[in-house]
Amino acid sequence: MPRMTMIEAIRSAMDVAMERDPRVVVFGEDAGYFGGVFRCTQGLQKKYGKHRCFDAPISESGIIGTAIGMAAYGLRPCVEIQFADYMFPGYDQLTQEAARIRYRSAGDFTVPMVARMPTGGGIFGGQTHSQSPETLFAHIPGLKTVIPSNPYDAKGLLIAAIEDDDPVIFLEPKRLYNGPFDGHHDRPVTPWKSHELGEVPAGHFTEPLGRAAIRREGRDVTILAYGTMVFVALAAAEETGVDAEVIDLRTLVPLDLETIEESVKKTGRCVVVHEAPKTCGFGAELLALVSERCFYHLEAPATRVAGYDTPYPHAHEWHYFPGPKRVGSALKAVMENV
Amino acid sequence: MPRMTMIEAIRSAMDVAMERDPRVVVFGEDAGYFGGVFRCTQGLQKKYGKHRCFDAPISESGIIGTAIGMAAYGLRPCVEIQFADYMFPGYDQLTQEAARIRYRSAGDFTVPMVARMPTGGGIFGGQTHSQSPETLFAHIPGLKTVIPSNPYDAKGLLIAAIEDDDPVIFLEPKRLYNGPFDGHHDRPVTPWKSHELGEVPAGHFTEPLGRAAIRREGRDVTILAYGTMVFVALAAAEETGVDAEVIDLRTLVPLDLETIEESVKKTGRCVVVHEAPKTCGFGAELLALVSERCFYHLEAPATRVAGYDTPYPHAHEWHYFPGPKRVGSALKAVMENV
Amino acid sequence: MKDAPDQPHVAPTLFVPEPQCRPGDKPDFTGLVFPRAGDARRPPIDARAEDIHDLAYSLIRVLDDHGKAVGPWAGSLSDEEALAGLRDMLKTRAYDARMLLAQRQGKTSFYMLSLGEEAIACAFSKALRPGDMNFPTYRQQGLLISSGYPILDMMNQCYSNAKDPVKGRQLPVMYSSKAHGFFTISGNLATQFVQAVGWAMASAIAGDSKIAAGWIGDGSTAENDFHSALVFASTYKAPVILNIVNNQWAISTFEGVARGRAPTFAARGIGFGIPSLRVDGNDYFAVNAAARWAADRARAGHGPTLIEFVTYRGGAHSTSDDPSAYRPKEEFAEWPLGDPIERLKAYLIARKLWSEERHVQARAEIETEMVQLQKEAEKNGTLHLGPNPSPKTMFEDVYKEMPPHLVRQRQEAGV
Amino acid sequence: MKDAPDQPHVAPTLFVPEPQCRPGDKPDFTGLVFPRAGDARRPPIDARAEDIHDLAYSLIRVLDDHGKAVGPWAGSLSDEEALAGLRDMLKTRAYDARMLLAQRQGKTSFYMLSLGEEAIACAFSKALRPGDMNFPTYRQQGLLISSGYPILDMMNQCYSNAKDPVKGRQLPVMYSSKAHGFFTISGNLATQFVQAVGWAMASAIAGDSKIAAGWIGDGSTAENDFHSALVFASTYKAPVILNIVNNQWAISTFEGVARGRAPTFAARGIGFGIPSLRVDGNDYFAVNAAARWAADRARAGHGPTLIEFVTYRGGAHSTSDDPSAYRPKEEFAEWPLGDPIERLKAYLIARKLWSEERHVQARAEIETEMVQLQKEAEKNGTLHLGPNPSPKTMFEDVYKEMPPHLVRQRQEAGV
Ligand SMILES: Cc1ncc(C[n+]2csc(CCOP(=O)(O)OP(=O)(O)O)c2C)c(N)n1
Ligand SMILES: Cc1ncc(C[n+]2csc(CCOP(=O)(O)OP(=O)(O)O)c2C)c(N)n1
Ligand SMILES: [Mg+2]
Ligand SMILES: [Mg+2]
Repeated sequence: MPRMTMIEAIRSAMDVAMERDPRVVVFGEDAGYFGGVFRCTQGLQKKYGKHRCFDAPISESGIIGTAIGMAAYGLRPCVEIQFADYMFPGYDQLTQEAARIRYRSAGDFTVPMVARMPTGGGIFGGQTHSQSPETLFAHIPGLKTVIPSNPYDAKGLLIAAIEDDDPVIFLEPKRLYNGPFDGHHDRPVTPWKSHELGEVPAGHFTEPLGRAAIRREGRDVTILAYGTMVFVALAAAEETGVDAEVIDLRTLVPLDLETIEESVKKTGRCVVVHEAPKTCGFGAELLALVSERCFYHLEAPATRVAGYDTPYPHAHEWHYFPGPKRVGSALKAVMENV
Repeated sequence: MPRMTMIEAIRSAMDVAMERDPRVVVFGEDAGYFGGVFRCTQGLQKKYGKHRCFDAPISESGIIGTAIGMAAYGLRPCVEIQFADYMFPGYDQLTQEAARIRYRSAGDFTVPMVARMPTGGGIFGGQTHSQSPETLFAHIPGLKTVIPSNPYDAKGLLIAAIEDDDPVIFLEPKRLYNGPFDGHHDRPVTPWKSHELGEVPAGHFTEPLGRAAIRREGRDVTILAYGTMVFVALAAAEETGVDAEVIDLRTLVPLDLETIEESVKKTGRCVVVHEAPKTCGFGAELLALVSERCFYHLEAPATRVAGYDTPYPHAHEWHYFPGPKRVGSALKAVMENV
Repeated sequence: MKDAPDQPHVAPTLFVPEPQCRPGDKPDFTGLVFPRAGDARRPPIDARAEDIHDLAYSLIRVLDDHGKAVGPWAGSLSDEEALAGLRDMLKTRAYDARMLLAQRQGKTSFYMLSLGEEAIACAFSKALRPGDMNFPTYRQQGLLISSGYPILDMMNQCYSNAKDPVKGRQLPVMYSSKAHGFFTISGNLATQFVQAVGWAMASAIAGDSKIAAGWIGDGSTAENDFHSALVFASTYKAPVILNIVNNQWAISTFEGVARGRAPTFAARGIGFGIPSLRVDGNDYFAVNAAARWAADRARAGHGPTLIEFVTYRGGAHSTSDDPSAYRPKEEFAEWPLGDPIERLKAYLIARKLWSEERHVQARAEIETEMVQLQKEAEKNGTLHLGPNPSPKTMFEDVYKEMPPHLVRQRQEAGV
Repeated sequence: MKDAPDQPHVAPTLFVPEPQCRPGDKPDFTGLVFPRAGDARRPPIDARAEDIHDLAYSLIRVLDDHGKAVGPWAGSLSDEEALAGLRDMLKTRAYDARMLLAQRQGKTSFYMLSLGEEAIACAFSKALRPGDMNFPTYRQQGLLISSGYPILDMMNQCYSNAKDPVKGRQLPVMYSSKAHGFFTISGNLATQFVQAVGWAMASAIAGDSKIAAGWIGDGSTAENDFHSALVFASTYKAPVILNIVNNQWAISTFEGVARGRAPTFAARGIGFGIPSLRVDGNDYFAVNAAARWAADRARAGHGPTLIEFVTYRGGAHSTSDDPSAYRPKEEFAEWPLGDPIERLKAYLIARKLWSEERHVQARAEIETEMVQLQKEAEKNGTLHLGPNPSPKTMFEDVYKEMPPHLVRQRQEAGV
């Protein structure tokens, strides 16, 4: 099987989808001729023509708004928002329009579209190239929210998202584009080429939305993570020697609650890790669910390791980032609580 | 002391603030000559002149964006967004700009402004006049989020918000404008005139941001609520006979965690009620905090009664609304769990 | 509505525009100078935007004060079409009146009239073909009525009853009909304008000859998505008609607050290189002729057209509004562009195709039809008394397949 | 950059604009026809917008090919001012070069040049007075340098070091200085444009004579907040200058994608009744004269002015970008409006105020000064080696007072 970086896998997903279905169109800022600032759409314009892959004006509301119109017409737009931080001008169109058109028209109109956007920190991007806004999507009925952590999933989930009949937010953890970053910013990153999840089928395949993956089986504590934090969680488990079960959620809405519940009931402990600010982050929902559904199995309070409730700072990136040390402390703390 | 409806109290707050401080300006869609679709700004243009209270073009981004500029200049804009559902076009300016200007400039520039907006359902407003987006603000570092439940608080908190040096989101539960609605939509509503919280000082006073109020003391279970749900919670407590302590949060950020913790540790049980969709609603944060901090005191899982994860429907308003019956069932359930 | 004469700007004051008249004032439209019917030129459909800037400041009018259709924009309609147009407008007005009454009687929560603006939607729809798509606001019910959408279904929607096509989920008047080229209405202003452009781009991408029409009110042009619509339409030459309905008011706010210092809304298109027309919106002929011109342009691959239709909002903004608080009651009656129904009627009478008697008769027939339909609709239910769609439908259509968390919530709700 | 000749629009295709040249092509600016220096007329500052539409399609130029300042817009600068302008531009360019190098050496994360665009910010700032406020983008470092902001502080900011005025919180180049009339830069494009209008409205409300200047790039005019800025500026006659820097590129996207079918960006102002100028951005004199005209207008209560400055982005978009992937390398050298430094230099030499020798010497002096400052800045720290501001500052300034949850989080962080 070919080895791909996450960028290549994402590109391959769009390529496969465009090849199979003429209704699939791709556009975004710098996404046409140049192929996107992260090069995810490179080569697609050349292969499929300017009318199926093109540069958009710098207008996120226009990108989402026209994509909605295209989807209502019958196309399947897969648009790129240059950074998740820049989806905010299009947030009205995403949450008040795309999310509700099937509902408000009782299925008369539908919006099969994907909005891809790089998310998360770790590249010294400062407060406007580092945010993790997943909770702002997960709260909105009608949207699905997907966040892969590796090339294999990225391709399989993106094809599934494009083929899905509902609007899907596809968050790409930019710190994982080139390798499974575990939070040790002072060490070289393994490239995807030497990681088994870098093995990606060349052709069509899908990973279903709504299913988590267990990245590491363990008996002592369940770590719920997604995106970049999956590898941070794995590193923390190795480094602390805590026998943690690491669950990669992959899709936040719909959520694979079954897998979560089963694991937490087994381990009796739970740590949630995310990069977004703590207050009202997706971890709040996970803790609420765990406390509602696994209360009688819990041996210690479930806890969160998250970004602080401050903007994402530039110089203090590694203080802000919930790295393996912070996750490790949480693991140890949750094991001490009896 | 004069008796006021919530609308009168809000109007009086702006009046007092404008009278005392020439830097306070008020504008919004229909907020000038006409005085706002809910009449909250009625009379202010006449009293303070067109340059201090005026109609804005229908552009929420423009309203928030210009308010930011005004605040940076040194004024204290208090703007009206006609419905919270319509703040979304201004969400970028609120969350990416207003919220972060003090931080990103290290205090060189600040944004003392208030964005008032009617929130919540109960008036057959359908999906675009009923939403409760508080979690979308509470998640954003740099914003304060306030939601009063009665005329007295509305006035005291609004003056405090206008005098605050940071941007404040001021959510007005529109179903409470005229009286303490308890969710029994088939019964007449008590007007504020006959409710003690309708007694509001005519002049200047403030209620501090960040402090909850205990609306009913109780021993069995803590109900955390805010806005419209405060009266629903009180009704549910009365009707079920469960001796619930009802806490009116009043400010979501900063949150009065102390009062919450103390109460939950005392009662050992907790039910959170809100109207916003459940997933990633503010209730998730409250449950997470309760489970993190009161775990060893909990005798039953803390639970949520919330809006469903669907758009707010028109005809099924009273099925969607978390009324006293649903809250009552949750109270009974949490009391049964031992 | 014209601005009051420029306030001399003396510091310290912010300039705040004000309408000419407020309650208590005598309506005064002397500031509004409208060209005569027939005066505006009619360029070829492949005219370059830069060669027709004048049309953004002029006013395309066909029906003159004597019931004649005059000038280069006349002639787009046969006698049968004109007669059908009158009937469409009468129906729209009668429908509105019935539903307003129904709301007043507590049979539903809300209603919005298109009183005085009927010509715009009714005449525009005749320039479209099956498969074309409107992205309307809440004031284009005339599009549905004039294109034969069942009024019974409209009533069912307004009542949120058991047969409501959108299952009680939307406020009254928020119709949706793909089959009738009517995109599901949103409560969020202006969002549909750029969606229309996207739909038109899709048609071009697909190699289709279908076109889209976006609709927006004067006040809503201030919204940001007005801009994104013009940007994308201009850049990609989308086959779309971008309609601004300038009915002088946005709830209590006069049109000058959105328009600012530009003399017209049509002028907004100039800076985008989009051909822009300003049209008498109370003139069924002018509306239809401009719409056809723009539709032909779009279909021939010449790209978008922006049209400002000038009219007057005859009624309250909605049933939640009372305009007597902010504008003189008599303005509507004195509106210089008249009543669209009266003007088309005068034309038909002048051509001996119609008479006062037939008019009275037609109105009575339509009224009877409406009452009949209303009875039928009320058999299907009304908002508060029901029957309404089953509450379990509340959980449907959020997604194509109901995800587990919604299944759970539906079960908890016991429906 | 001009559009390639209109593609005949044959269904089925979407029209997608393309630049004239791509890598491998010979640069070709034949499509760009610029008026000669001195040709554009200079209306009085109280000119009505509708009487000067032509200036939105023209190009105000003062410095001609022979180093002469000609025409009605000449004469706004004394010899001393022109000499100071040259120095400001040289400093800006030298500063940029040093910081680019510093980034390449890994001393910071990121940098953005203003190469080729120096005249715009440097000459504009001279039309402002203390207390006026710019709302800049990341490419107006010239505003700070030309108004005497300490370059050392700029370097400290770029290094996120212990003396960074914004405490390491922002990307390099995201300066803030209220004292120097420079609003804190945002990473989110276009948001500042409407904030500038709000600031100007506040000045008018307060009865103040201060004015604001908003800045935006060609590509960013497509953002929705460009619209809200124009709407509010027009409606309230805000004392603001709205500057569009058209440097032909928005990262890899040529300006035609934002501009669409309009011939210029300045034309966008016409539909709002805002006087709009198009100005040679590489002409220090023209920039200054246009800025003064607009500033005088604003101060006299005549309201906003929109200005498009035409220039060319000489460098990469940022240090994260490699333009050789999307445009011919030689374009900058062949840009028909030349290099702003060379043009002002030629003027000064023609007037015998300057010479090649003094130019070489000035550059050397400035270079030495920059190296000196850089050494000093590096003593305060660099991004990765530190020292940086204490991590505890991360929790400060989120709010005026640190709320309890942040106090807790800071304690947990152990800082
Ligand atoms: C984003 C948004 N902001 C505000 C509103 C509230 N609102 C509903 S209709 C309206 C006035 C619209 O006026 P106009 O565009 O002129 O249309 P008209 O009602 O005159 O047809 C306003 C402010 C809304 N629905 N959506
Ligand atoms: C809202 C938003 N969308 C996208 C971006 C990413 N971005 C940063 S700069 C840029 C190009 C801007 O081009 P232009 O406005 O022409 O300014 P220039 O860089 O040429 O000075 C883009 C797309 C952003 N910063 N903010
Ligand atoms: Mg209107
Ligand atoms: Mg540019």
